[in-house]
Parts: sequence; structure tokens; C-alpha cells
Amino acid sequence: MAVDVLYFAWLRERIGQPRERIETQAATVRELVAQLAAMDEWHALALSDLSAVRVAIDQELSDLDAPLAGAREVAFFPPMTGG
Amino acid sequence: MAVDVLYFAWLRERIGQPRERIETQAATVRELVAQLAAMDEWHALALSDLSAVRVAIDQELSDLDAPLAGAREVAFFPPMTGG
Amino acid sequence: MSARVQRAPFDIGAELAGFGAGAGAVVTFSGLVRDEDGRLVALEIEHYPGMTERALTAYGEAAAARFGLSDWRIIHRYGRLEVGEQIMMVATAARHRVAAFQAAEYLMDWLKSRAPFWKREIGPDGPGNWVEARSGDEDALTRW
Amino acid sequence: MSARVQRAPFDIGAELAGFGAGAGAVVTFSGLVRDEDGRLVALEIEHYPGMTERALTAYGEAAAARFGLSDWRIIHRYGRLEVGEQIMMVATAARHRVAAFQAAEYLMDWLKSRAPFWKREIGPDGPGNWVEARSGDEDALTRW
Repeated sequence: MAVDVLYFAWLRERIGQPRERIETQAATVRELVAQLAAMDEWHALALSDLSAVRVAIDQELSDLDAPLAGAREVAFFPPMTGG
Repeated sequence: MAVDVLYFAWLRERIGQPRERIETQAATVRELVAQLAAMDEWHALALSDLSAVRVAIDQELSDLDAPLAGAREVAFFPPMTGG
Repeated sequence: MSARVQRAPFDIGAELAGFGAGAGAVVTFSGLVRDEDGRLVALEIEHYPGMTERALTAYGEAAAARFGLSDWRIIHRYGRLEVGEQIMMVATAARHRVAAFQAAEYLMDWLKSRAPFWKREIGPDGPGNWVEARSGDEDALTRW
Repeated sequence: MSARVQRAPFDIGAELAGFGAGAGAVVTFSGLVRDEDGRLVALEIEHYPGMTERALTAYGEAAAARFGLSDWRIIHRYGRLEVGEQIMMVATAARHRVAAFQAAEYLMDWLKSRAPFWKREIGPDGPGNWVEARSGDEDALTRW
């Protein structure tokens, strides 16, 4: 399946782009992260410390072990700092 | 000594005036209350339930057993309901 | 850093212009006259001139010291206030939100039970009961 | 009862006109850009369009249900905001002050850690660090 993968804040900067479309067979977010980290050194660096990475599936906060089935949009970003 | 005695809210209404000047030898607020309550039935009624009466001496919240020495202004009123 | 007691309405937006310059967090509380399911058309608010200003200033200064406020303002009206009108406001400014929130709640808790204001209900048929103090308001002070 | 995400400034006074009609208590919180002892000249705020509006609306509705709010409003800006500018505001309206205060604090605690905004510091020499989340902000959620 294909998912839109979005990056924000310093994840976006390290990866060098705000979004990309990825063909994947990943069953969970964690498997998708492994696939992305294997793509190049920028992805690997951005995703090296998962304790500093938050994830949303289809614009809802989720977690690394969430299933990806049916997801259209997966976003990675640092802990939020609004308000 | 002479003190100005002030009344607010329903105490003012029951006593029928907002303030009066009282000659007193009372040593404490409680003694002043006894003197006032003995003046007439309106004072007696207004001051009959002291649990519903608050007192300020010279514009500072105080209590019934506070000494009156040096006081210029003593105010009696119900529990406050501002805000 | 000021307390005011006035008959006139106030404008929260105007009060906040320039308020708390340099702060990160500003909290306001405003109290409005409720109609109490149609029972009220207005409130009449009596106060103790002289003592009121002293008390509000003292509570504002105590809040500033305790919570490290960079600015505070208290405005309380008196006289007849129609349903929907603003009765009073408190504003607090601090570096962070927790201090600004706590200071505003602290001020409100003190104001409710310790500032010399009394409210009387005005119904469709004229003046009614004096509002009674709520025991919860007195209890609220124990947390500080 | 609305959440907005916008670049433009907002006017708290204008936002409060007619807000919470019928309520007895209105609380506002606004966050301002601090200069951090001269280290900053501005903040750049990034957000996640689409998710942001969903998240803010969800938190507003949750607060309304939990605290019995008669009205609520959330406005959060993005883009470059100079020192002293307003970043965001929350307003809550309820019958009594405790509910209005608690709802505003609840919304702020969620916003700080769960709404998809990220702040970057802009210093005299240009863009600097992304602001790091404070562990206290995450901890604040545990009280709700």
C-alpha cells in the first residue's frame, strides 16, 4: 500500500522534505520507521532516537506499535510545544 | 471614647442607618455589640445572630474578641459576597 | 499593578492593552450577572468605601509576591448592574501559565469571601434578598 | 464554541464581545512571546494543518462536556511572531468560577503537549533552536 508520510519541525529539516509518498508492506508504525531509516542517512539520523519522536496516523496521535492497516497519512514530529 | 460605627447590607437596613457615633467604654468588639444591642429592638435584632456578623476595625477585618483601644471606626456587616 | 472600585463598566480588551508587557502568560477572570433562570433582572452591589480599595490592593500585592507576578489588575463595580453586565475582573501576568492561573484563582478566592462587597438580588418586582455567602467560598480559602 | 488556527493577530476584547452570554464566569488565558532576557526577537511557529483544527476542536468539546461549559474558544497563531505578540488564547465560560478556571487549565495542559505546534526561537542572528518540550508540561496532564 502507499501512505503519505509527513515530517514536522526538526524532523522535517533533517529529512530535508515535508512529505513523501512511500510504498510499504509495514504492518505497524515501527516497521515503517525501520523501512524509512534504511532509505538514507538523513532518514536514519532523524529517526535514530525514537523517544524524541511522536507519531500521528490520519491526524490522530498514535504510537509506534499501532497497526498501519488502512492508514493514508502518517506524520512524525518532535514532542509538541504549543500554547 | 467615641467611635464611628458603620453598618452594611441587611445590618444597615435592620438598624435603619448606615452609621452612628457611639460613646463607649467597651474594651472589646463583643462588649460594644452588647452595648449596641441594648439600645433598641432594631439593634438587638440586627445583632442577635453573631455567627452571621463580620467586623472590621479601622477598615481591617477583625473579630469579636479584638480590643477596641484606639479604634476610630468599627464596621458590622454580613459575610461578604463579592466577585 | 492596581485595584479600582467603580460604578462604570470596563472593557477587558482596553484593560489588557499593554498589560503584562514582558510576561509569557496572562490570565483574566470576569464575573457576569446571571439571570438565575429569570428570577433576576439585576444585582445591586454595596461596598465599604475606603476599606474596599485597601483590601483589594492588599490581596493584589500578596498575590504578586507569592506567585511572582509581573503585573496584576483588579476592577470591581458597585451599584445596580443588569443581567449580563460585568461585575468585576481580575488579570494576572507571569512568566509561566501555572503562576498566572494560581494567582488569579487565589485572588478570586479572597475576593469572594474577604473583600467588603454585598450583593442584593433585584427581581421583576423590585429588590429582593441579599445574596448569602456560599460555604464553598469560605472553604476555598483553606487551600492557600 | 470554536477553534481557530491563523496567522493574523487577534483582539481579546473583540473575541469576548458576546462570549458566554448567560454565564457567570469567564476565564481567559493568553500566551505571549517572551524575549528570554534578550535572547529572542521572535518565535516561528509551525503546525500540522488539518490535524491542528481537529485536535483543538476535540479538546474544546472534551472540556465543554467535562466542565459543563456554556461556551469556549481557542485561537492559536502560527508563522513568525515578534516578542510581545500574542501566540494564542483560550476562553471558557461557565456558571461558576471553579469550572471556568479548571476548564481553561485543562485546555492549556492539553494544548501544550498534545496539539501539533512547534516553536523555533529566532534570535538577533536568525533562526536558532527548536524549543524543547518541558517535562513539567507532560506531567501536568496526569492530573486530569
